[in-house]
Amino acid sequence: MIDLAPSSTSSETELSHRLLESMVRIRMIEEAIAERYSAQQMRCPVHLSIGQEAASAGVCAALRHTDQAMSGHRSHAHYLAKGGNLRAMIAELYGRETGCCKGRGGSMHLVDVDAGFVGAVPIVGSTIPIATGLAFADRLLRRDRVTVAFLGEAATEEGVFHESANFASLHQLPIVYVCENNLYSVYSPLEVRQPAHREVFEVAAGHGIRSRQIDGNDPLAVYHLMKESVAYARSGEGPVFLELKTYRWREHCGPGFDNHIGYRTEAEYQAWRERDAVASTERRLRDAGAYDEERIDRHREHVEGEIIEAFAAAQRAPFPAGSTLMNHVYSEGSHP
Amino acid sequence: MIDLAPSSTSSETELSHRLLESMVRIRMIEEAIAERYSAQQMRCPVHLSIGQEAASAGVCAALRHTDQAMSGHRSHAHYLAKGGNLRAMIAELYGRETGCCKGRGGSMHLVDVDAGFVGAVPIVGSTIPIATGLAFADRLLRRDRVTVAFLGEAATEEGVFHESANFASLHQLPIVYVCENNLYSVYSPLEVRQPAHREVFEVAAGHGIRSRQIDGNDPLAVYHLMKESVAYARSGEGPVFLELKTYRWREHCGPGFDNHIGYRTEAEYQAWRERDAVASTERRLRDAGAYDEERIDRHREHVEGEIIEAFAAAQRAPFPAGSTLMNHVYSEGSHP
Amino acid sequence: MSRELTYADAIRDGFAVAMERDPRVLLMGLGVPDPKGFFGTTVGLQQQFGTERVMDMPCAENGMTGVVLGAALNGLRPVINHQRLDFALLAMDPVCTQAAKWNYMFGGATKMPVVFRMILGRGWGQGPQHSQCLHSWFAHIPGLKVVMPTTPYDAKGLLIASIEDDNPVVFIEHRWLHHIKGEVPEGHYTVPIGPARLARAGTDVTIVAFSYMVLEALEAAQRLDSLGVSAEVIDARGLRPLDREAIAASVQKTGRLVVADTGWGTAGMSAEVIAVASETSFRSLKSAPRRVCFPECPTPTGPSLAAEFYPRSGHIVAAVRETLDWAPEPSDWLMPAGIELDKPNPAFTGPF
Amino acid sequence: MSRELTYADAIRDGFAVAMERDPRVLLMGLGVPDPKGFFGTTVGLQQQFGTERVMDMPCAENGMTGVVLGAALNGLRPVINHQRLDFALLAMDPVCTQAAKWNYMFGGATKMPVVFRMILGRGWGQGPQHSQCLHSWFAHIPGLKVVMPTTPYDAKGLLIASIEDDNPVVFIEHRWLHHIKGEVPEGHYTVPIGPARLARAGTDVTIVAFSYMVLEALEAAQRLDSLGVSAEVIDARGLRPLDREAIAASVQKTGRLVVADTGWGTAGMSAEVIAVASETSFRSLKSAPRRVCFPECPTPTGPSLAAEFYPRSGHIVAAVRETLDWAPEPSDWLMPAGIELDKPNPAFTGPF
Ligand SMILES: Cc1ncc(C[n+]2csc(CCOP(=O)(O)OP(=O)(O)O)c2C)c(N)n1
Ligand SMILES: Cc1ncc(C[n+]2csc(CCOP(=O)(O)OP(=O)(O)O)c2C)c(N)n1
Ligand SMILES: [Mg+2]
Ligand SMILES: [Mg+2]
Repeated sequence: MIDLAPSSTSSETELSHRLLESMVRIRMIEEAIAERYSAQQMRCPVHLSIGQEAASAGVCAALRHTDQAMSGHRSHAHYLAKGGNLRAMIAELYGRETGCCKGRGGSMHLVDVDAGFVGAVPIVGSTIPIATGLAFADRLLRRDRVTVAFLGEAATEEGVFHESANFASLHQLPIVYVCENNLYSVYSPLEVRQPAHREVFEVAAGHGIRSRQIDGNDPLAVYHLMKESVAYARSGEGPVFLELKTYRWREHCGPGFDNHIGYRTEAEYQAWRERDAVASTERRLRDAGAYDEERIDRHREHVEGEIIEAFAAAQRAPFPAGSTLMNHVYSEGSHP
Repeated sequence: MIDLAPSSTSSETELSHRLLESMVRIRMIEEAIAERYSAQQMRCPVHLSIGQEAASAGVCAALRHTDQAMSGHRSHAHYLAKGGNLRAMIAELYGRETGCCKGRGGSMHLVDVDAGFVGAVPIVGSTIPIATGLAFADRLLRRDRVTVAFLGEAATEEGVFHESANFASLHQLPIVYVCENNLYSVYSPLEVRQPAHREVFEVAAGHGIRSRQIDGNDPLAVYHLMKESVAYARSGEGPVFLELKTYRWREHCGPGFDNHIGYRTEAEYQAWRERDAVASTERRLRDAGAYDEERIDRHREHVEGEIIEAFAAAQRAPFPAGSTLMNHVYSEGSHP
Repeated sequence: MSRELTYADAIRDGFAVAMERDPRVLLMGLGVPDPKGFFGTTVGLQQQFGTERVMDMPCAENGMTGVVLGAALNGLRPVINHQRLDFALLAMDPVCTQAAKWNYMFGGATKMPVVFRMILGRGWGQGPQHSQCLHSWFAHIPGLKVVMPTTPYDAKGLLIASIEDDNPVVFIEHRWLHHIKGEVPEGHYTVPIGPARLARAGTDVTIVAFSYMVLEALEAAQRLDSLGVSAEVIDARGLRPLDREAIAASVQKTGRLVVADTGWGTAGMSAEVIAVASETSFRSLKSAPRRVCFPECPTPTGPSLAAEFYPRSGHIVAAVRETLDWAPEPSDWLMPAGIELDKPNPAFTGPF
Repeated sequence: MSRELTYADAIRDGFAVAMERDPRVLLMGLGVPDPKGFFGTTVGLQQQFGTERVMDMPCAENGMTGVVLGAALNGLRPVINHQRLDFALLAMDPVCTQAAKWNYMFGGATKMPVVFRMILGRGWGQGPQHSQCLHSWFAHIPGLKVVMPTTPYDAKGLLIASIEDDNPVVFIEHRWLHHIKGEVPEGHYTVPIGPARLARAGTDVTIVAFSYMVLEALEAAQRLDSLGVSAEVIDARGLRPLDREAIAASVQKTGRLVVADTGWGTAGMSAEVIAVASETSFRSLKSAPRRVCFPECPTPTGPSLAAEFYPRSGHIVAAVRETLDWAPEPSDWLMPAGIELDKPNPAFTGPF
């Protein structure tokens, strides 16, 4: 895993390269999943983040390793950016015993507690209060830690988002709600779900929470805003809500493209492709004469190796034995 | 029942008298309940609105008879102000067959469909989306009707309030959310439930809803703001949220006073007693030399008669027979 | 006129018929007008009936369920659609504390004609949070009606009956029934809510099955045939009211009972059926009744564990052996060769 | 040392002991620090343990339940308190879809030591929305543990055991038990989650009862004594896991079974107990088992209907008669003279 925490002396150039590396890694892994999905061996729904990598990369680069994060159904990128174990994730998609959930969770239930990725679940909104509870415990136990709750814009429609925001605002909890607004919930556009006359981040602001909206495809901007937000939350000033405007390239669930089925236009898709964060970060660096092509090429090679290795290991790994079906229903032993 | 809809020519003086009559009637009925409660014959929880009458009076005076309203656990005043049948309400408190729910509901479940009071339930927040659905149906069916959802400030903490507000804002529904902020939820003050750095009405504003805060103990001001709000909602411009600041004089549930038990101060209570809407409306009229004392005295007498009659009728009325226990589980007959 | 339709098409047809007959019928739900037509069950309905009657909604199950209750009070007949039953858990208050009780607690003053449609997920990694079969919860609540049709014919007929009922009805489909084909008449007809369906007559043992498990029960009945056992299969398509008479009559005829449910056993419908049989037909029972249910753990996601998790026809056969006091036969539980157990049918490709 | 405490005081004592032993234990809930002490069960705890460990919360059951799950993940041991079970219906997702499944679905990577405390309302017009007894719903869900203590001793012991358990536990109290007195030792002790309690030994019929109905069952057993019938009463204080062995052993001894539940029958715990007895002890059963449950309607509010609604000891006696094939005796159902059926005890005055 690449260490994304920039040293305090790192220049913008160094930072850009690190963010680029993070995004490229996520993209390559997601594309590898997409490619191999049709073999029908990853037998679970997958929700890819291709097109949205700048959010995860920028947000997690501003976190400490000890900080925590939670997510929903579309969590691969969050898990990876937070430092979740790649092999355990791929094995989990293949339903193997070596998966991060021992084959019991699948793509929609990633977890890597050691990396501070405390869990993801596919019920929209359900991890928002749980993440709020992580921050609440940290506050009570006087821990120096910030929690990130990743969510989609549809999750802000669930009442539980508001209940969580109110509680976080009331207790000034060290949490940052990171909302990737990709304009859709499955096939449903924002306009059938939220009023056009107000922005997503304004709803959060109503709770007395510091709220900001930003281009979610600009990793540097995301990073800087997040850095400031984390510092704010960490210092005890209260929670922050960030709306990152972005776009998912592929279908909601599964490996393919689906612009042809009619819920969104090819033109809209193309306009967002133009705003590809990987390409634009490269371009920005190149234009400034600062692009270290060799470094990124080496990185790509490295990730390619990681990917081949992770998929191979997953496919070699055993399935959990049927006899273990009833394991882990309860945590063994009780306290004390 | 007194007709509260002011004729278009009615002066402020006339209006003030009508509002005063409405408040006096509610107060007298609630006090009659409180007085008789200790006889232990109204065998259900009762949540009295004494001290908060200006809200119901002002709000309902701005409605048409055909408009609709819903409420929660503290609904007597709303039911009465909307024109709900007094005898049916008192009989319901006594658990009689002649009650508005045939003895199946009690104080927390008032209903008078003919008066446009479509129901009240004691699960905090639960009627908010239902009222929103009333308005939604009216909109779809092109009916010229406005719905009022009465709620306490604690109900704005429930996620379902936000889900409803978002939907109403999205579809510009003809609904007015009337929130009586009496500073407490049972014994819990606002500061343990909502952040001090934002007001209740601001949360609603976050949904892109027209939101206003006002002195809930000033019936005239409530009436005028409500009049304007109803016109706005009726014209299709969208929902409105009103926060009426007020105070409950007696205990949360039951007939007594409970300032001595320690969750609020006697001083706070006394300060709000000074702001009694009945007394101040009288005073205002008197100061302007416009108070029709005889009219109000006559009104008091009339209401006293109504009350005596309603309680007597309730106590005379039969209890529902045990053999009817299973009636009404399902609505008879299906469509078409 | 009758024709072969899939279950999904039968649902679609049921909606179209109900909506055509009654302009007050309204469909709401996340993705109801989506291009894939909600697993094919709503295809073309928005085009036919307009955006006001076939509508998407915010991702807010609790609030939106309350909204349809209000809409029903004011004269509409809404159907709220959930792609998974799990999502409806956010709406237990409006479904069970509100809708189920309003008619009673207001002494008949209000009416709530509303259908809560929920789909049970299964297979292809649906896992712990997309496959909960909690139909028994709803069956536990007086004031609700609950149905789980198995055949395309019943799907359409019960859907129309549910929409036309003046009470709240929970209408539950199993995802693995959507591709099943069967005879479905055109136009309007209803199947009454309550009565069970005799899916197969028999004399030696009664198998009461719910939803998808009716298919497994029928397969089991065939296997039992070759063992010389005549199994009667009852499709308990109505959970509330439950057809106690049909259960009693069958058990009184066969003397043996196996219940196959697509859900957990503890305090579930399988327990209820055994309780009903014990209460009504104790003297007829020749042996201990048996249940075939989910193991008492959450649904695992991976295919190896999911295959172990879901009960199959073989489990029913094995349970019948027990009711006959026959020795267990390990081959009953053999995984069927060539069938991928996390796919509803061979043509399926993931993801869901 | 042991002394007589009320059930409410036993709960309070259990909290104090658990909180003193473990600084991670935290109480949260609407009104937990209220001046009346949450029906007397939390009196003085905030003074003793501070505002950070005994805290009020916003009126937001769904979100706050999620919050305590997160707090548990990060090392606390929270108890979330609901004055009525009905309010917890807003939190079915975090309780049943999240807490119950996290340990399993993450392969043991996460632990959720949390107690969901819920009180069943009854009497004085609690009515349809403040008296729902939905313990069976929770018992239906693998991954949860569910207890319903009846005695003060068990209330304290099971509360401490629930708090010290590393799994989510649903702890359910009946409002009419709070004033009951019994021996309660001082200091720390636990009652294991699962095993039933033999409330009364007998030989002729087994009465399995839940929560408050144990008291009615004991009264019924006394009345049966005078009829020459020796009733064994089992207090099924553990619903999940359910003590199948205790039920089987008793039924195998007595041969007759009546189940008395404080809730609805259909797909409820009463059905489960009958199913367990039928599965495990079919050959021992001498007659059809019987259930004594709520009638299948919402709880009415008014006293005349509520009196009709709630089953009493007489209903249990009548059910036992049926298991003995005795003729029905109308006097069984007589309303007890001088007792106001909507009050938990004669000293009570309304409102709740
Ligand atoms: C409570 C709930 N309702 C509905 C769903 C179905 N569902 C799965 S993903 C999804 C879309 C959520 O959209 P958003 O939060 O914007 O995230 P995105 O998929 O765009 O990343 C929906 C509605 C669900 N999983 N949970
Ligand atoms: C969902 C739910 N949670 C908790 C309660 C308990 N409860 C009854 S009334 C009440 C207070 C509500 O306060 P507010 O909405 O401000 O209304 P007020 O009583 O002040 O008029 C509470 C918490 C409930 N009835 N429903
Ligand atoms: Mg989205
Ligand atoms: Mg209040």
